Amino acid sequence: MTAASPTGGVYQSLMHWWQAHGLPGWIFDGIWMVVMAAVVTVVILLSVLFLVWLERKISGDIQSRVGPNRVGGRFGLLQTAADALKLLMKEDIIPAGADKIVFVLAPFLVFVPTLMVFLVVPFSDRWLVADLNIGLLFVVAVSAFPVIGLFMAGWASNNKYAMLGAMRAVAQSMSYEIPLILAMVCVAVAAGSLKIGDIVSAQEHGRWFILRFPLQLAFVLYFITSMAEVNRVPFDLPEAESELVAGYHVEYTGMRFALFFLAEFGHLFFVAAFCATLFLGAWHGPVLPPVAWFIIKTYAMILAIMWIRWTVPRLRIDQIMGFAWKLLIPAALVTVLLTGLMSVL
Amino acid sequence: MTPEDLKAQFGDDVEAAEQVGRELRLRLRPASLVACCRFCKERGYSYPADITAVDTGAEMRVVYRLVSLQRGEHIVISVGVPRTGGSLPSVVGVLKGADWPEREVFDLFGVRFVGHPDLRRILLTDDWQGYPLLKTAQPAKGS
Amino acid sequence: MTSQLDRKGNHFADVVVGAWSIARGLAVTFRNALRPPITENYPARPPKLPPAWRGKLVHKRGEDGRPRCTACLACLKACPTGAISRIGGDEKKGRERRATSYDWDASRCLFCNLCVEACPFDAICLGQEYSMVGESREQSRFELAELLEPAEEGEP
Amino acid sequence: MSIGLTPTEHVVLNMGPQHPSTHGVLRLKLTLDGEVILGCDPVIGYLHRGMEKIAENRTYAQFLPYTDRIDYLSSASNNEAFVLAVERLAGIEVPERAQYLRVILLELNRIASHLVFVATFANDLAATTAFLYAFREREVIMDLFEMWTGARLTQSWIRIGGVGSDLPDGFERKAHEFCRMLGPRLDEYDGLLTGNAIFRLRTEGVGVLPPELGIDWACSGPTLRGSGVAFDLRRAEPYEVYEKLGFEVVTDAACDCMGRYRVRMEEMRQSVRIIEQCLDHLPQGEVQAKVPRALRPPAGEAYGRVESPRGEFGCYIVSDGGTSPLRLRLRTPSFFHMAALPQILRGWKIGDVIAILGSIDIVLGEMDR
Repeated sequence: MTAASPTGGVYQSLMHWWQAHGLPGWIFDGIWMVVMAAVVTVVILLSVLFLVWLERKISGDIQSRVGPNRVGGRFGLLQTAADALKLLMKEDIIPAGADKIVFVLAPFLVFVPTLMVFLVVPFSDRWLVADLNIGLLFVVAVSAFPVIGLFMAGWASNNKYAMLGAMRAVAQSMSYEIPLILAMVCVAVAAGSLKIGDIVSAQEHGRWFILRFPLQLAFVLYFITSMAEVNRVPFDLPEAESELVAGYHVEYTGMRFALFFLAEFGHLFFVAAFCATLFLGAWHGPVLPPVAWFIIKTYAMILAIMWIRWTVPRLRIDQIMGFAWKLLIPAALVTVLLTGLMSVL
Repeated sequence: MTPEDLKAQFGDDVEAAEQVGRELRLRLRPASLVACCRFCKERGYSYPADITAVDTGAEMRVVYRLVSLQRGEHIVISVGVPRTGGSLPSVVGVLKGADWPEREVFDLFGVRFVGHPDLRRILLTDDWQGYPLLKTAQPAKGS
Repeated sequence: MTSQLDRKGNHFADVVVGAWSIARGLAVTFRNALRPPITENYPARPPKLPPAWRGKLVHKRGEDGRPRCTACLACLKACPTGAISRIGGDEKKGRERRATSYDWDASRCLFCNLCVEACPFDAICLGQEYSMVGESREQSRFELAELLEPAEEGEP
Repeated sequence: MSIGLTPTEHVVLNMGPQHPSTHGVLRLKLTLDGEVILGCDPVIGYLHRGMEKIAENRTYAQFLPYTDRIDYLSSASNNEAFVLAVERLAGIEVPERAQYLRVILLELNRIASHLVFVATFANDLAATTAFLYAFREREVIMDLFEMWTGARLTQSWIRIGGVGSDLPDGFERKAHEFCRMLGPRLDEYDGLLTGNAIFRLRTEGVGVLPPELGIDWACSGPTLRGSGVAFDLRRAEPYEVYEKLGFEVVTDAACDCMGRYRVRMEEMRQSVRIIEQCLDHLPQGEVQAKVPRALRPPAGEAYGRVESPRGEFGCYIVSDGGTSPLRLRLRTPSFFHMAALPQILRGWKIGDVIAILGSIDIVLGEMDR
């Protein structure tokens, strides 16, 4: 916990009270961490449920439908909660031919890193759980992790569709990580630091990175690759409902499936939030409180991603790889070069 | 093409030939079937619109309908075949589109097409007994 | 066949044209998002059916309140699927006869209207009732009493 | 050991009978090398209902409602093929007004069917939104059918000797409204799909069906016209009043999925033209010829050929003079298109299977009968 944490004060006083009773501080630290982790998880899960609802409503609007409108009032606000509950109560099926341990482990390996990256998201001037001095590196490392889970899921399911989905997931996520990281490098170069706090403060007083040449290019690259990272149309090949039925999670049911689903939306929330952090000045903005600015920017990004998702068709696997290797990576390298030049000049 | 052309070409193998509207109806002996299909195809009747069979209860005939897309004319070749255990030469070698229709005739009428590359049942399951479109076929027993 | 990867061409022009085409698509979806939804709120608001709607079979009543059907079997003969069965009438003859039993199986019916057109006495029609859901095949069979149109006010 | 010599096995993937993109119960046994298709063996017949056998045990009038269920996306063209054959056999003259009404019904069915094609094709390529737009427009047609015939899909309204009923009041106004509405909506689809870079990448040059191959395999309809062959039965062997109507036979020389898609899009516009002409020139008169209740066509045979939205829909009837056909054969376009599919698929990728299968627009009920 850093001092910037909004819970810092509470932590201090509770710690005093704890030690006044002569109890060792490290036990309190342990309890505190578990409680905070639980709080963060719950908050993120709730916002993910909200995102799922939002996606349904938006797709409904775009498609001349109404979307959920029964559970939880006229706007169906509790629809996703009801769906989550339904999934929880469903029969948990593990296919007979599956590799059981790997099959069971996979959803967690996808879900946990998705939560972990929120550690470095600066929701406001006072809420940045851990301002690591290698913040960007942490994000890159942790967000690369879920693909292992995806591959495990596809492999363990012992299903050809799942296997094809897993192969696609690995190929796609490896290819798209390169331009993604290069886009982040541009930001690091411009800010002169890998620390999230520094990146945010470099964008003070309206000096958002998206306004600085050539970071617009980096922004576009980040936007496209992040859509690929969260497996959304036009990059949803690992799941490709009309081709691979459901891809890597075809054999998953109930809560295990829900974990994949939540992880996907959690990741969506993260890439949007991180996009706001890197390019849109994080929580900086006039009049409104910082946290409001951050949420507005994040949701603007999310809406844009959803809007695209409900407009375009899906690419084919070779086209998707060609797009990454023949266009995005060269473009990203040029952008890094330009950013370096600009920061030297 | 006129009935006379075909009679001249295939002689005694033509049992009957008449022009009805845009259709040239031809009754042919099996021996000339493949040759006749090739003959018609070379003269523009290259579109194998349909192949089917008709079982009247007394006799069975396999009916080939070749169409010329340029002239909009049909040649309907019908060939007699025994009602049980009958076989005909396959025309797949000449008309590729005959592949599935011949399988279907085999499936539903039991006519074997000699020289067909892949003569399996197509609409019914592989273990089906009998040929349902024969007049003698008994209704399948429902469960 | 040529894979897209082997395609030669101007990459930059492709990118610009592609981005523009996607922007056009986004404009279409945006315009449609502003249109009101066309969804009908089904169970809450019953659908508006046209008068021609072909739904559940209805036996019309004559002026005396009894079914107009004379059990002449014309509909039964016209029916392609055998959805109509067990037609019985009273002991009178000809036009004076009235049906006493008439079974109609909704699960067999094609709603093709052939029975209605075959009827010489205009005694049956396919009505407006569309919901004939049951939990068993038995429940999709309707007897004469269930098919008869409701009696008009003031009549027995 | 060199890696290049390591033997790799081909994977056999069963696509279907339950799969989101097989449009029903079709099973494709695909042999794969990675994502690449090496071979395809379609397994059909899951929806075989024995229509041809049923026909032998029904009177001519009774079989008519069954024909609706063959190709359930355009039931009118099935009715039409059957009715044409019967009328030719029995020598029945259809009143002119009924002929115009039939054309209206047929073309509305064609638009409805092509809209479903656009919808499912887009959906197969993950453009879900276009799916719902096309169904939204189709719903207007369904309402028109409902208003006129009382049924949405299986209208059975083209009858032997005429049509089931005359147009109800207000139908013509609503039909005109629909015709005016459809054009701009199709332009919207062009913005959403036809011009879209990703859609073009997925369809252009994919699934090439050369015209000679198409004719060899007896492909017809938009599948063949998408390969540049101007074969349209409405022009080649006109039935009803098509001779008097102005419309173009749409062809596209691209021979690929895009070509087939563009043909169908343009055909919808042509169908609108046809419907408007029919509505404007609708003659007065009867809509049903006198047909004996127990129809006994003389012994003989007749073949009714109709340009259904999918291609040549033929109905071959052999009569022995009885009340039911001696033999009734249904020549359905999807059956022939499916036979040609393995030739087109080889060498493409799994994602393309969906695009190519979608682009030939199969209906399983029609394929299996």
